[in-house]
Parts: sequence; C-alpha cells; structure tokens
Amino acid sequence: MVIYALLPACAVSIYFFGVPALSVLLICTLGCVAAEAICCKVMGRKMTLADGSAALTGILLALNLPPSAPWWMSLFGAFIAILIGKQVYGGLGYNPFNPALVARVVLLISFPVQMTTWTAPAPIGSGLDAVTTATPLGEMKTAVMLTGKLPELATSGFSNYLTGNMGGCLGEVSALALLIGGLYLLYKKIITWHTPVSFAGTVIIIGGIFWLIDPTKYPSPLFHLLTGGLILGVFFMATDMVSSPVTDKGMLIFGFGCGLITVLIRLFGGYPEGVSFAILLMNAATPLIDRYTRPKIFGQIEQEAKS
Amino acid sequence: MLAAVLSLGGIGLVAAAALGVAAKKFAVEVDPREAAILEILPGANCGACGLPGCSGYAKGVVDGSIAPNLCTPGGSDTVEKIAHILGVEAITAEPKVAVVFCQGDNSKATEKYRYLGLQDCNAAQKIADGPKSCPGGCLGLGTCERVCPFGAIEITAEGLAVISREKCTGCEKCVGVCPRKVIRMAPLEATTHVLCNSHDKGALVRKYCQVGCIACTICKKNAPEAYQIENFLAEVIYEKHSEAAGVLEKCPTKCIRDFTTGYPEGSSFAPPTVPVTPAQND
Amino acid sequence: MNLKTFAGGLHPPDGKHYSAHCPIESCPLPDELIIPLSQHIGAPAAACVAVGDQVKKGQVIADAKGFVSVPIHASTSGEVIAVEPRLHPMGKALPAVVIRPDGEDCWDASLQGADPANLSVDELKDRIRAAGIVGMGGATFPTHVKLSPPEEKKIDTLIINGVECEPFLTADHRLMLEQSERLLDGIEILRKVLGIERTVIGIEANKPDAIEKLTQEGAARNIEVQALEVKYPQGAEKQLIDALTGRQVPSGTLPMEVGVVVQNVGTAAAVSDAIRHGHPLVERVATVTGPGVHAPKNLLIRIGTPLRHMVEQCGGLNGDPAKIIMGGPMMGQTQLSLDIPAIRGTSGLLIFRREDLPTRLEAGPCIRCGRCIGVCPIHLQPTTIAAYARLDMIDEAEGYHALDCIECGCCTYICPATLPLVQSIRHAKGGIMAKKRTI
Amino acid sequence: MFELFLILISAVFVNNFVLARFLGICPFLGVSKKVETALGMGMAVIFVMTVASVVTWFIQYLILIPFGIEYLQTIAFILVIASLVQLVEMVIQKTSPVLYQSLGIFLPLITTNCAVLGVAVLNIQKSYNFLESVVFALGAGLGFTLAMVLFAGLRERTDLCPVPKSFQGTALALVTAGLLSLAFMGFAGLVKG
Repeated sequence: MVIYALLPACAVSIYFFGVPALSVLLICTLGCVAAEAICCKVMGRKMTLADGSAALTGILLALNLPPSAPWWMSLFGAFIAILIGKQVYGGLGYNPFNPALVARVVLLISFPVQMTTWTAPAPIGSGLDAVTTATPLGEMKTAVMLTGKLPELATSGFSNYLTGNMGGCLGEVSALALLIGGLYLLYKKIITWHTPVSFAGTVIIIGGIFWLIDPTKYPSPLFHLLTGGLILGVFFMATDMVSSPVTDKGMLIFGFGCGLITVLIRLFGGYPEGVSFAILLMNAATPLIDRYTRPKIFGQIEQEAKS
Repeated sequence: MLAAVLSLGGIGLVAAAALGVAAKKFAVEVDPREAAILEILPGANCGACGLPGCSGYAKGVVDGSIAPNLCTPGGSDTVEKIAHILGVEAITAEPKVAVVFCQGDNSKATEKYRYLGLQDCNAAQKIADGPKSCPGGCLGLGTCERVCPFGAIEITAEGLAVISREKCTGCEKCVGVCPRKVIRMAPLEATTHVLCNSHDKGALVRKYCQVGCIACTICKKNAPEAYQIENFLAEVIYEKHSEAAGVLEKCPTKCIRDFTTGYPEGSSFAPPTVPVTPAQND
Repeated sequence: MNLKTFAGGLHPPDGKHYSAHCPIESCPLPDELIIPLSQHIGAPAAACVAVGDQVKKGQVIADAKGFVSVPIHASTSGEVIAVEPRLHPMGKALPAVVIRPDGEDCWDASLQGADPANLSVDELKDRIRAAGIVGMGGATFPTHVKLSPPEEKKIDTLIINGVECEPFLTADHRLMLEQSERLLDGIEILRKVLGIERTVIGIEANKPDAIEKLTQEGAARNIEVQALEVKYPQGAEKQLIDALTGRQVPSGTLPMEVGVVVQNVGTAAAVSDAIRHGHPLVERVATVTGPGVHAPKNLLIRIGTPLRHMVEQCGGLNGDPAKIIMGGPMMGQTQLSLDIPAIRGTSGLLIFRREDLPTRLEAGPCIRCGRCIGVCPIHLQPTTIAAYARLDMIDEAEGYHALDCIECGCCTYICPATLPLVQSIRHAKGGIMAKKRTI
Repeated sequence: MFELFLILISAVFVNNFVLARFLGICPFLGVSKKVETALGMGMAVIFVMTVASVVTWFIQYLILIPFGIEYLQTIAFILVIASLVQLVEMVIQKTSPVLYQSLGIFLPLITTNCAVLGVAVLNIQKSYNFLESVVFALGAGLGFTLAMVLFAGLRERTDLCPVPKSFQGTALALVTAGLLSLAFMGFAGLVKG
C-alpha cells in the first residue's frame, strides 16, 4: 500500500533524472529484497518477502539517495538497511530505527562526497546532459556561512520546488508528488494525521519564528516545507509505525521533536539537511515516549483521585 | 620536586583523613554475608550483572532478588564461593536429568482441534485442555524450551520437546512449567524409558497415538524386575534399569526407548555416549 | 436522537440480518438433556439425584454450594439416565446430569407463583436464588449476589442491558420485542428488591423497533429507555455504565462502587417467571445463526439441549462446519463438537464454514500500528502486554494493567497481524493471579 | 550568558560524552538494562561530575598551578575524585537511606569513571572559568543521562525482539549504541564545541 503511495514520487524522479534515478531505485529495491532473502535463509526463518516491507525499505532508501549515487553505494546502503537496520533486531516489527534512514545516514557519513553530489534535473526529452548543481538547502547553508545572508533562491522559486524542478535526492525533488502519496495514505487510514501534522506544523512554526526574527538570514517556513526531504520524511519516514510511538499523544510529541531538531540542524547544524537525523533521534526516543504517554486506563481516574 | 611530593601527599593525607573520619562517623550496618560476597567479587564494577556495581550485586544476591551466577568476570570460581556463603551449595547425591515422557509428535499423535493461538503450552492447555487428543502428551509449543537456562531443550519440526542428556543440568525448571507434567526427572544413568504419559486404556491410546503405551504388559512379562504397570502405563523401575533395555524390540508400539540408540525422531541432538557424564555447569 | 457511548471500541460487521426478523420459536424436546452442574461463576452445584430417579420439570437436581452459587433444575420431566462427566462448553468433561425426557414436560407441582407485591425483599431474593437465576448475557454471575450489595454501597440506578452489541446475536432483541411485558414486570421486581426508582434500559440504536416499543410501554412504569451508539463492546458492563451515567467504575471494583446494578434483559424476564409463576430458570432464548446454518432462528431452548439438536431445528448444517462458537463471535467460546449442551449463559450458537473465515490465520509480527490501542475500551496497550506475556514477563505485563482487560476481543479483531492478543493477555492475567496467590 | 548556554548545549548534544566522545562507555553498556536504573545512574553522574569539576578546578588553580606541578594533574584528579565520591557515598548512606537507594548505590561505580575525569581535564584544557566549568560539567552529566536513558529505553524494547542468536546480548547492545551515536552525529556542527 505504502509502495503505491510512493509511485508518483518515483515517477517524478525518473522523469527529472532519467535512467540514473531508475537504476538507483532498482538497485536499492532489489538489493533490499535480496538482503532480506539471504537473512531469512541464513537464519533459517520463514521467508518474509511477501509482506513487501523489504521492497518498501528499498524504495524509501532510493528516494533518499542522489540520482548520481554509484551502484555499489546503493547496494551497500540496501544491505546496511536490511542487515543492521532490521534483521539484527529480529526482522519486521522489531527494528527500533527506520532501516532506510539508518542506511542513508551511514552512507552520508561514510561517503559524504558521493552523497552530496547533486545533478540538476534534466527532464526526459529536454536533451540536456546531467549538470552538477547544489540543493537549495545546501546552497542556502553555504551562502549563509559565507555572507551571512540568504541567497536569492531561498526567497523565490517556490513553484519549482513544488513540482520538483531542483537539485536533490530522488525523493526530495517533488513535494507535490509526495504530497499526493501522503494524502493517499491518510485517506486510506494507513497513517493517522498526528505525526505529519505535528512534524510539519512544528517546522512551520519554529522556522517561521526565526524567519520573523530575521528574514534576511533565515528562510521562510514555506522554503523549509518544500525543500529537502521534509515532505518525504513527514509522510513516509516519520510515520513508519514500527519505529514511532503507538499512542496518539506519543505521535504528537514525536512529530514535534522531529520538527524541532530538523529546523535546528538546518539552521545551525553542520549538515544542510536534518530530517533524517531528526527522525533517527526521535526513533531513539520512541521507547521513552511510549513509556510516558501511556493512555489513562478506564476507571483509573477516580481511583487516583481517591487514593 | 618537593612541592610536588608535598602537595600531592597533602591532598592524599587530607582525603585519607576525611575518609577515615567518615568511615567511623557514618558507618552503616551491613549484612555480613553482603560484605563477604563483596569481598569475593572481582570489584570491577562492570555492570555485567545488570546491577550498578559489585556492591549492588552483592546486596541483590543476599536478598535473593538476583541469581548468584551472573558475575561474568568472576567466572565459575566466584559463583561457587558465593554459593558457599549463601549456603545453597549445589550438591546432588545422584545426578538426574529431565526426560520428556512422550514421543507423540504431530506426525504420530492426533489433534483434538486446530490450535492457532499463543505459542505457549500453558496458554494452549487452558483451551479445552490443550489441542492434543492425548491428555498427557507433549504439546510442543516450547514453553520448556524458553525456560531452560542451558539451551538443553529443543522442539522438533513436528512439535515434540526433546531434552539433551548432555546439556541438562537437572535444574528442574522445565518440570515446573510443563502444564501436562510430561517432563519428569530420572536418574542420569538410566537410559531406557517408557516414553509415554497417557494413563488412558490401550484401545483409546491406539486411537490417538501411534507410539503410546497401550499397557499390553509385554515388557513386564519379559523383564518383570525392570517394569511396573500402573494405571495403564508402563514404567521403568529405575533401581533395575539395566535390565530394561532387553525388551526394546518386543514393545509393539515402540514406546520404550533407549537413549543410547538415539533421541526421538526429528531431534538434532547427537546420541549420547555411554556412560554419560554429568553436564558441567559453568 | 442523542446517542450515548464510550471511548474506544469498533464496528464489526454485525451479521444480525440472519435472524433479526425471526420470531422466537420454541425448540422441541431433544432425546436427552445434558445438564452440566457448573453453569455459573462460583462454586458448582452438587447433584442431588441419582440414576433412575424420575424428575419433574423445574425440580432441583443439584444444590447450590456457598453464597456465590445457585441450584440447578431439571428442564423437563423424565428419567435421570446418567450422572457423569460430559463435555462442557468450557472444553472439558465436567459433571452433568443426563435426563431422558418422558415427553410429558410437566412442571413440579410444588412450584407456586406469588404476587411480588405480597413478598418482602428477602423473600424475593430467596426466590430468585432458588430459581437459579444468573446473568444471562453470558457472564452467568448469580443474580441474587448482584442484588445484595453491602450496606455501605448506596445503589441509585438500575441499568437493564438490552444492548446486544455482539454481532449475529438477536435473542435479546427478539425478547424485548416479543416479551416486553415479562421484561418490564421483571424490572419492576428488581427495582423493588433494590429499593430504588431510577431505571434505564440501554439499547443500541440498531434496534429501533425495540427502542420504540419499550419507550412507550416503559413510560407508564417510569422506566427510561436510552438509545446507544452502535459500537462494540457497548454492552460490556462498565462501558454501558459509562455511556449511560457518565460514571467510570474504578479499576478492580464492581459497578456497585458507583451505585449501579446492571442486569441483562433475559435475566429480568427470568426474574418475572420466577416470582409470578415460581418457574426456575430452565429455558432461555438463544440465537442459532451463521452462514453454516440453513435457516437461522431465535429458539426458546431448554437448558441442556445438545447443540446438534438446536441446529437440526434450524434446517441443519449448511456445508461443513469449520468453527462452532457458543455466544457471540467476539467473546464466545469455540466448541469442540455439536454434542455439547447449551447452558444458562448460551446466548447464541454460531456456525461458520471454512470459506467464511479469514484466510490468513498464521500470526505475523506486530508492526506497532497501534490500532489495538485505539479500539481498546479500557485504553490498554494490548500489544505491549501481549509481547510481555509471550516472554512470560509477568511483572511488566501487570505494570501495563493486564488485569483491567475485559477480554472483549476488540484488539484481536482489529489486529492486522492476526496476533492472538486477548489470549496472550489472558495468559498474562493467569500468571499474575498465580503470582498473587503464592505471595 | 549566551556563552554558557552554548557550552551547555554543546556538552549535552553536540559533544555528548558517551555518543560523541565515547567516554563512560562502561556504565553506558552495563547499567542500561532498565530505564529506572539508567536514570538513577544518570542522576548520580550529574551530581558527581558537578562536584568533581568544582573541586578539581580549585585543586588546579589553587594547588597545581601555584606550585608549578601541572604534570601531576591526572594523578591528583583521580585521587581527589575517588576519595570525594567515596566520602559522599558514605555520607549519603548514613544520612539519607532513601537518597542512597536511588543514587548512592551508583556512586562506587563512578569513582573511577573516565567520563568524570574527562570533564575535569577538559575543563582545564578548555581553560574554562569557574562558572563555565560548572555549567560544562552539568551539561556533560545531562548528556550522559540523556544517552543512558535513551539507550535503556531502546534496550528495554529490544529485549522483546526475537534477535538472531549470534546478535543476542552485548552484540546487539553495541549495534544499537552505534546507531544511536550515528543519530547524534546529526548535531555535529550545531555549536562549535
């Protein structure tokens, strides 16, 4: 189901980036499926390919990689995701961290150059060769560091960001396509509104506060929302049920934490993009959130009042 | 140089004095056993036991809240000494092992109903007395396997618990958790057992199990010293176990097994060598 | 209409269309009646007849033992042919009295009715107990115990449970519709015993005809009818009280803690019979339904009727039965065979074929989707408790309030991984209780 | 004021003692099986770190530097910290059994903890003034507690997992710690520390 919701985004990324995007997608997906199959085989457990979770992890990972990612990197990432991210914990349902994000962060830290080489979108048929460019967030960070001022792109060009006409990861490029997928998930009741709303809301509010403080130095909330992997993170990564809290209240806290850390890393951190780290950090906090947001038991209220 | 010696010495002296005074002034009564155990522990304060530091562990061991065999750095020596202090010396007059008195796995015994619930024997037993037609047979849902601290129990693919005679230390944990009382202790040296736990009459047993004891008394007729039949179930008289193996071939349902010839079908354990030495618990 | 309800719960497909339109039919006598001696919560009764005895309908065949216990009566006249363990709905062989009916079906002459107005509260209670009346919603808790709250508990409201939130079951619905006179009379007696006035009948909004009828007829007797949102488990005692009065029964206590007594509609009707006619509880209405039955019906059955006989009255089996459930599909108990008898708590008999059951039966891993938490009417975290239960981590399970679980089955129903959550929690509860006993 | 705040944030998140500096790994792995114990341990560490950095600051600036024997720093600090913690433990045990139950039992575990020594040494290396030292120690302790509690939460959860045999126990704990550390790398560069 979630895979269907990701198809528009995949299609858009293939449209913009062409064959490289397609190959990254394929390698990641097949790599994850293969890794899962090998794990099941080695551990003598039941084959779990049919549940589609490995394929989903693969697609999510692919959407988190730049289109220029070399094949060995995609494959390495796929194996990291399944082995370290998931199978060592016992497989589906037990991984405390989102496997795709684990792989992305491992790759980001291990191969910073490849992971941050972006090609400008070259829509199929435009006849352009791939051109190296920076992501809007990356450009912003560099500009702020060098000049203390926002570059022009952070104040205009939002329609490009919405449709995906910018440099970035496969899944960073089209907010619109992801939004459609996300809304589909909400409509199908696969995810609830809590995490997305509180995540995106926190980014808008905190980002907005900084923007109001100094619009020349900090980008507008809309820029935050449409660039980077935020939409992808909001709808597809943070809502991963296995690694996020189970209660409604817990999800709100989870979303808030993700949003806060994302903005802080984007504005002040060493990395231009903070969504992955934010979600991983909140994944780590999930057991604690679960622990302290247990719902009130029926009939418990009066009892406490009495005692 | 002098300054160094003096100042460091000074600090040391002050600290020592303060500690000395505090030790006197703030002395707290402790259980002497606690102190004695603390003495034995390696003092690494490593936390491997799960408690904060050796003193925490000593306290836990004394009040019985934690097992005395969790100190990894100390090894088996330490465990022995702790046991000595606590007075829980593990002396076994006669080494015993746990035996699953059943061979009726899913291929040999019939089901009363299809069970799809929680994979736990105690939970299954609560539903209409368990899914097996036989009232005493092994349910094979692995409750004993999970409780065994030594990994001595395996559940075969066809759902039968088998206990390794080499790995079993005779702790009896599995005996306590089995809802059907199909696991019992038997002398380690006895290798021949009637692997059945059904007190039903022979005709009924035949209906639901291919390898159940039907109380035909053939074993008793051939080796009267070594077998007794009680309530439609044959049993080896362990005092005379050496004579029991002789009738193996004559048992019509093959419910008598000599473990030296191998474990029940489906087990991955290698047949025990004779004579079996007691397992080393370390 | 203002529909009241509680937080949590879900909407299983209700399946009531099979039998909702079928008037109650009297089930003919079977060849033999198997009357188990434990048909209520509490100490089982002790048999007081022997093989060969001739018994009359309504005659006591087993005496109550202890306060939380009731006697058991012959459901027809005939000969006792066996007093032995027979397969009980619990799945075990338990002591039962087997009667071969003589076909006369004549009442024990010593049973005399009375006008409730002429009886004292204690006399009424004694008669209710002697009639063997228990909660007929399925819990089978002896009614006289519920009607005897300790002095210090002030009862101010009697709630009559006509919710029937279990899917498929329509027995209470038909009873309310067809025997409202009996029901209302029983309510008046219960009111007299409790010495209170305020009475609310809670009915789910999917039974508009019953709501209308009882609203009209109840008005004259100052009995209120409240329509409730259609949601499972609306009829669970504590959830019903919450919905109707806004009071939450504190965890680990009984409804009397908040001044409420809840009785099922079937119980109220039985009380009327017991007092007016002196007739003990020997028959009840049960729904025989499900796609595995040819002609689903609401039957008036005698206690002890074998399930097979009931099915035969409904046109027999439709295909191979794969699952036989006594009670509702959510909380009912799966049965081993059709030779098991119906008992006082048997509100229904459901038969499903292989093709009616969900195809996926192997449990998968929990993916923490949290749905079980959303539907739990007690607001527990079923998956967490179940995870601890699987590993026998009893203390942790207790910390997550396993004991508060009412075993309504919502979590198991909603679980996309088809985990046996309720069973796991029950397992944990067993462990907790065992631990408490040893301390 | 802002400076102090940055020191605090840096010590808690960016240069987290456990996850970025890899100090105090021993209690981090040992005493993190339950959230309650982890919390107690964390509290104890916060306390000891703060007290230790106060005392060592004075030792450094009042004894070691005036006498020109800075090269004895390590040995002097260890000496002081160890005896200080012992002292505090005894005092607490006698005066407040309740506090001792929740905090004191962790104290002996900290006497020779490298994280505590690390704070003391870093204070001097970074030539923090007195107030900065205290804030830094507090932050380091908070960071330690945060890491401990997060990790304990994760471990409580992984306790319920059907982990492959070869990864059970410490192996999985180390993998998890690695992933947690990975996540904390996101804070890198947040504050120059």
